[in-house]
Amino acid sequence: MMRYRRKEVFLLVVEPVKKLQRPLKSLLPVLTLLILPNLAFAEDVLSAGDTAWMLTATALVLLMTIPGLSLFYAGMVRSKNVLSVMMQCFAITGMMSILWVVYGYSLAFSDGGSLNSWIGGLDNFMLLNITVDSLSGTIPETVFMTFQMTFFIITPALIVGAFAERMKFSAMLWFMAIWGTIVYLPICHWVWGGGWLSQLSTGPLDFAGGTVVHINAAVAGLVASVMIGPRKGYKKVLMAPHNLTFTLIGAALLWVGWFGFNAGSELAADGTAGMAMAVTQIATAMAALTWMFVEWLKHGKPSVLGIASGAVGGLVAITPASGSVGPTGAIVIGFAAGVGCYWGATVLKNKFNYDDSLDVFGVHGIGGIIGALLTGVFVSAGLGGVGFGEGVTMAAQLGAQAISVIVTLVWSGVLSIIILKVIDKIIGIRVPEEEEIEGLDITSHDERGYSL
Amino acid sequence: MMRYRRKEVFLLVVEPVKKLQRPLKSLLPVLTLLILPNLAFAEDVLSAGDTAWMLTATALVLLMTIPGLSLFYAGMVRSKNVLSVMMQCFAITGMMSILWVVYGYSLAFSDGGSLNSWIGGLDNFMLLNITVDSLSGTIPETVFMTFQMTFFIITPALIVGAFAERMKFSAMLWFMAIWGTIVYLPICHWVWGGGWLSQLSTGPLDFAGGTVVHINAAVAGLVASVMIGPRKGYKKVLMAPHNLTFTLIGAALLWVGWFGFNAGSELAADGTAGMAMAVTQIATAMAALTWMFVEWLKHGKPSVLGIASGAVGGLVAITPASGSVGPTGAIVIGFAAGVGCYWGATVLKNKFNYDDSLDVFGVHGIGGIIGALLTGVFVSAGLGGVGFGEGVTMAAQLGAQAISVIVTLVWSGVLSIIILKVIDKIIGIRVPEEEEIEGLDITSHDERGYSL
Amino acid sequence: MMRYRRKEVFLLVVEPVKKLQRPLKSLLPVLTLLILPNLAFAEDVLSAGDTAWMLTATALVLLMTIPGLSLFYAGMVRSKNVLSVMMQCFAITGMMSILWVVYGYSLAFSDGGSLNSWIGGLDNFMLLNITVDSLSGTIPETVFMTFQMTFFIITPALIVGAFAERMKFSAMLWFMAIWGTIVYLPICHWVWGGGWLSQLSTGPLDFAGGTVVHINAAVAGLVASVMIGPRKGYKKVLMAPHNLTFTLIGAALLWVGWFGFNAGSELAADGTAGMAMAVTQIATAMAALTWMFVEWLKHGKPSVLGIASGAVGGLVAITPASGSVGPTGAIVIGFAAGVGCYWGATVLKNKFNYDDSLDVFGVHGIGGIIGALLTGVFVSAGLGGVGFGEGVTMAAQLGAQAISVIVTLVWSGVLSIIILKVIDKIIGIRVPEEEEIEGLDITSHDERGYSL
Amino acid sequence: MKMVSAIIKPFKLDDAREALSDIGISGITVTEVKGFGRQKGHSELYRGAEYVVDFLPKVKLEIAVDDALVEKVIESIISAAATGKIGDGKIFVSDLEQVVRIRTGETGNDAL
Amino acid sequence: MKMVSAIIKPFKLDDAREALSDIGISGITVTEVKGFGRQKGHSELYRGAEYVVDFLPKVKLEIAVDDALVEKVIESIISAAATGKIGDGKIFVSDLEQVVRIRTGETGNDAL
Amino acid sequence: MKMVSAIIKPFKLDDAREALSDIGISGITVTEVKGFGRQKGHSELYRGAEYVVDFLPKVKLEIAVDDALVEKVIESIISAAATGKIGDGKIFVSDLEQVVRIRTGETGNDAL
Ligand SMILES: Nc1ncnc2c1ncn2[C@@H]1O[C@H](COP(=O)(O)OP(=O)(O)O)[C@@H](O)[C@H]1O
Ligand SMILES: Nc1ncnc2c1ncn2[C@@H]1O[C@H](COP(=O)(O)OP(=O)(O)O)[C@@H](O)[C@H]1O
Ligand SMILES: Nc1ncnc2c1ncn2[C@@H]1O[C@H](COP(=O)(O)OP(=O)(O)O)[C@@H](O)[C@H]1O
Repeated sequence: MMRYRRKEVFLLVVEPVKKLQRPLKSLLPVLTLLILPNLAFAEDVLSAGDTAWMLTATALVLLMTIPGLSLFYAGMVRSKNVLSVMMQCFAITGMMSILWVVYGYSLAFSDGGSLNSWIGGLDNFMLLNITVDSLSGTIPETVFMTFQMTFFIITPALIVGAFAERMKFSAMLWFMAIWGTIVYLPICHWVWGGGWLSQLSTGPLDFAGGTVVHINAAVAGLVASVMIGPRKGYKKVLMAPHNLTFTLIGAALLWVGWFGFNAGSELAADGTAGMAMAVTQIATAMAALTWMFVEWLKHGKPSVLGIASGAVGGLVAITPASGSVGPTGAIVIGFAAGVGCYWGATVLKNKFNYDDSLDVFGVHGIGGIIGALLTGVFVSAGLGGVGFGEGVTMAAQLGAQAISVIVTLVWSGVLSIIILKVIDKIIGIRVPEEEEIEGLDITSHDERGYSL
Repeated sequence: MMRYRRKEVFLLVVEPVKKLQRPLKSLLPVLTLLILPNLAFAEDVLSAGDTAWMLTATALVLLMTIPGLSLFYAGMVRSKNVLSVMMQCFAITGMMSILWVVYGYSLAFSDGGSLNSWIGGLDNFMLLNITVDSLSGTIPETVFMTFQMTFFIITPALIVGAFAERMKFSAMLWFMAIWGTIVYLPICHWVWGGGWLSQLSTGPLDFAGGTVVHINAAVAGLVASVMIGPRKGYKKVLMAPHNLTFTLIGAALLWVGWFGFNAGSELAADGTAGMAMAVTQIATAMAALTWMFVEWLKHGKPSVLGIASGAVGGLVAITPASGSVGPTGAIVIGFAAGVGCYWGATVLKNKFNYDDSLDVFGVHGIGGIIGALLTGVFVSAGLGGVGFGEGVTMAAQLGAQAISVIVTLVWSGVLSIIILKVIDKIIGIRVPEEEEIEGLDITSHDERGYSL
Repeated sequence: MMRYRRKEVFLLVVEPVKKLQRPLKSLLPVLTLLILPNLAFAEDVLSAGDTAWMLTATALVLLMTIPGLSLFYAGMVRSKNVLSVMMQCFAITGMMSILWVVYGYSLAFSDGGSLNSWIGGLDNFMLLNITVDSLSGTIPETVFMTFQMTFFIITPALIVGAFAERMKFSAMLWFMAIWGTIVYLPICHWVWGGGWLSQLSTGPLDFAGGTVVHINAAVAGLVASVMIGPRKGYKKVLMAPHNLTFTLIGAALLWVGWFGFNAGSELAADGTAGMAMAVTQIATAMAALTWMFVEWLKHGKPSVLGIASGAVGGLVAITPASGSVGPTGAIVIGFAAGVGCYWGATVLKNKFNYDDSLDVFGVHGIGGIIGALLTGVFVSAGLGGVGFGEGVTMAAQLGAQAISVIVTLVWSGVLSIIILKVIDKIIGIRVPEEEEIEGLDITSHDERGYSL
Repeated sequence: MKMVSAIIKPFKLDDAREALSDIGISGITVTEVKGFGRQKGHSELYRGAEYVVDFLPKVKLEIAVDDALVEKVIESIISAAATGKIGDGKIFVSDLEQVVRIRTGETGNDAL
Repeated sequence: MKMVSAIIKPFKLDDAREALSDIGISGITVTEVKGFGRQKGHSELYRGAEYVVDFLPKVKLEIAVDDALVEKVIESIISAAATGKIGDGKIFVSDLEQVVRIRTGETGNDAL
Repeated sequence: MKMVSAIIKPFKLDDAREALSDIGISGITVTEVKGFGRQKGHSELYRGAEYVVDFLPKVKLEIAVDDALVEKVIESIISAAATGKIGDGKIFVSDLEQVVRIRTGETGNDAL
């Protein structure tokens, strides 16, 4: 995906021609001569079709966080904490939106001048210079901005699952605000905003955010779950999901909304968007089935939590690949994600004994890494993908993928540790033990989830 | 927004040119001469992109009522009445749809001839004269008609919250049918259908329905809650929301669906729709945070019900403004809505001691008024808006906004009183006390919400 | 709807002209001469607007199954089986997706050569020959493929309701895989893929799947419910829906998603799509109200389960008609569906005493048959429809409709019996009695729905 | 000591609790129960199938009291919970041999 | 009077109630409880973590009866609720000193 | 035989059950109840309306035991459930006249 707003004259010329080709494809030979003189000075032209899709895609990504992710997570905690996780997702939605408007969009996507390899500038501080008529490619810049905002919302919201049932609400807000600013915005700029990762000779492929969103969030979650420590009674008392109907519905809404996430990342309603949607569906289905069958084989029964987790793992894994691979790649990626995320959530976690409450790392971390790496394989035209860039080998591409994974792991991991340490020093990151026992709904929010 | 179906020759000529500009912008200088002779006789031309967005927007607005509003409200009542509010929303959806088809659309949007300042005509009675090929601007008239139908559905559904847990189901249906007919249709015609409000020299700005929908419904709700009287035990027994997870999910679906409501009101997939979506997101986020922080300051804890109510308040307030203001306006409107609706639901109601069960007036009334008035301020180009009309001052615009608010308050208030009085005389508006105690689910519908 | 991918030269020429007409309608007289020579060799041209709508429609149809249908069904079973029905819907979503990719799409929509009257070929086995650039009409073939996939998902998922609370999970998977392959794929090919039904001199009209989807699923469900036998305690113990809030929300999501199902079946964002959405809304509203009032009259109270069932009945009945009838037809069809499905679920079932747990036949079977037949009536231009084909009389059309209904009833009925018999022989189709008593959630999936 | 158990209508719970407070009773244990009795249940209707649900939601109050207080407790419950309509419920009194406060280990009347 | 409490399997509730009706018992109070006993619970599996849930859903019936009826009540509960499988439950009988009908203030056998 | 009923804090249930197992008690019936007592409830806040909710979730354990075991049972519950904070709960002991195992019809101590 080319998210970097095209400003060079070259693109300005090419783009309208490309778009015009659609309705006018067959007119071109005849009209080219007439048109060209004008095109040389033309600006981007709005496509109502692309805009229609991107308005929809933006709504779909918001649907992923609230209600999707909220429900997915809410169902997995104990009933005394159900509101707390939903509240966290909702408050994050509000807060990240405002931060995005104030400086987030600008730092991620505007031109950072001499610092542009590292971070964007402040030209769009408070969305200055964005008007009703501003375009980004063939869609209004407002739409591009809002679409990207939804990514800035869901990424921190994903982290919530790792420290669910024990983190202080105020500390959570501080963490997300700072993490979003110093971890997410730079990485987003590096990958999609024209920063250094996108300028490597062989750039890593991350169509819809495998690294920026999922690995990024997963590492932060892992760090947080370790630093905050396990829930009281972890591995001793029953911490079964209190409402798996919510978890399944949440997974379903994530699935539906993810079409906006992946196919929307094309920023247009075209063949690539279509293929992105198709492979998203295929990989997700495959991963859901795979987890289900693996569990069935190993434990004798297929479970709702399993199939839902598998679906989410598949969605994560296809995310970076969705603009590059074909159906075959999607099936393999889905299969690998099903197996890998199952292993992440059931084996890996138990081996290292951290309490990543809702398996953010097991699903988004492992799924994200699998997807990022396999993108480097299945982009190959021979395997049904769109093909490597000019002169790029599979090894080179795999290397680029690995670099982007490692950079994300390190950057997000190290900074998350520092941020949490500081917040813990100043206000503390964990609720007192009695509050944890009584449940965060009553103690942090003076409310109860259900009085049926 | 220009909802009035363009029929004048002038518009017929201008519109296609405007639309054609998109794909053909740069061709225009060359082609104008060739095209113009044809355009003089041209009809509106369908835009697949605009149609795609409006089909989606229509689905999104339906999503607001069912399931969105149903869940939002259902969660706030006691468990013995959960089905009754959902049933009311659903039945209203059915009934208003049919009334819209029979005469609603016609009275609101067709030409009323000599009475056109007051009410539309009967040209489209039973949707006569609307065919597969009828256009309304660049979209099929069927889509325009269905989109508007969803507004006719959600407005009465909003009122339900004010008299929840005690109104007779049959009386509720009668009230909505009559209120929709003699209150909503005229106001809708005045503002969007070419009636007198839209013909004022300085017309009030109401992009997506701050007056027509929200203030209108809120006043009716206030009147109904006062006339029906408080719930038995009001302020004495615990009337806590029985399922705040539903309320939060409902608010989330309202938020997502509202993109269709606001950005859909542009009736096209263009820059204005994009900005409408962006400011909707911004104001909502801001209002949600504001309510949360105000509550946190005043009561020591942020709550789920608070943040959800704030979000809805923000959505309401940005509604009239969404096509006119920019991001700065959205932030201020969101902030004002957060504070104002908080005050409306927690202070105002207690002061006057009416039992507006789910704070329809506190949220939709106060939010709607704040939004309507601030639209008159932030439309100013200097404040990032699209600018006042030719020769209009801020004072004049504010005056127009105030007029539309007052007209709505009076018209809806007075007529609601009369309608309720009449219905109360004939069939009674409140269920018997024992039924209220036992709960409406069993007594009005022979069903129970949950048997877990 | 024309789902058959156009490959003939004739269509290739006509189609682009039709699409070009939109932006270029008024240019045509002038430009035709210039364009025509090129068009003769032109391929299909992608429309961003149509693609935008179809991406959305695909997401909407997925929304129907998960979460919509899952919730609709989940709410109606007893709480001990809530996960089992949701799990079935979700697992079906995964499995059918993969089967569709492997051979389903190919057998349904690719050219079957000499067997083409009966079944498609294997040209698109594993989606071979479908690339990012493949078009199907004006949309990417990937989008067409995924859209059709969602139909292949929801059809078996509908069947689940008939044998809910007692079927073995493994047997259910086998049944769906085989049924989808030997029942659905041929019928789909016959009606939409160029098979024999579509080649009749008077072809049956089935715009969005009244026969292929609803009658087809309903008969299979009826057969399954009879062969598996009634639930233990049927008609003796209380088998009330355990969570009608879910059922209503599910119905609401079905309603919203169905816009994608019906208006999406046009495969374009145009006037027909607009009318399809409008009539869907109208018929659904009418059917919901009708069921509600009939129940009110007969039993004294309107119910949530009733109005929700009525809505679904209306959605089913308008499905085959949605591209052919006008508002009047929609109202009548909605009314007939309301009465008919009410009768199907409350009278018919009791008369024959089968235990179709969630009334799949009563709602989808009866509704589907009503819709299929009335389509043959209300397509009449005199009744507001798009009119009969050249030289076709109402009697002839009704005959064609009846044929398609009967063919579906017989094909699906007979094969379902055989498939179930075989599966029963090999692995058994019903869970042991103690498992049924304890509930499938614990016994089949080792999970509980709620621990509130 | 005696254990007084009262089955009452749910919406009378608050009144009963207040009435008991007024006579100095501070400890009550409440259970949600379903009652079958003379009072007729409601019917529920699902797609034409009518179920007569003959259990009714009730709450059970359990109050351990000193023998001397039993009569007062019974009276105050009756005064608070009686509506005069069928289904108001019952009060059962049984003997308690021992009461212990878990926190302190106190027993007998001290533990109440 | 005696209070007969029976812990039985939930799906036997209807049978038990009918059996009790048959011998003229019209008042019953039912509570949903969880039982630990010899009967083994099920295991639940969540993302690889297996929990053995050893409480089982049961219902408790409480029936206040005249002394003379105790045996009949016990028999009819046994006949209705026994499946012969482990976990069928228990019946406990204790003495009731007093019964009061809230609606009327009647006491003793009249209150039943 | 005696019926020992203990009202304890919900999160102490597992500890209590284990402690009882340790002294050989295998049968327990557990009910979710709400307790009013000295322990203060929490307040809930909904749109500015503050409700003081003074019932607290508790669980009730009912254990039928042979007379000889009563003291041990009480001690082990106290040791498992006491936190020393207000609201730890109570133990009530009353007499049981009869116990029957439904499955077998056994009575008395054999039925436990
Ligand atoms: N014999 C009994 N044993 C236990 N509980 C009883 C008995 N009789 C009645 N109850 C309880 O008391 C409640 C009210 O009894 P009911 O006969 O309906 O009315 P009333 O209390 O006015 O006589 C019942 O719902 C049931 O819970
Ligand atoms: N000593 C006891 N005290 C209280 N309740 C008991 C006791 N023993 C058993 N129960 C209850 O009886 C139920 C059935 O007991 P269990 O030992 O499983 O089977 P059985 O009744 O066949 O002996 C338990 O689930 C529990 O609720
Ligand atoms: N007199 C009583 N009768 C019945 N239950 C009681 C009585 N007193 C207390 N309880 C129960 O015991 C619980 C704990 O009592 P409380 O007074 O809060 O603290 P403590 O047990 O420390 O004295 C209460 O919530 C209630 O359920």
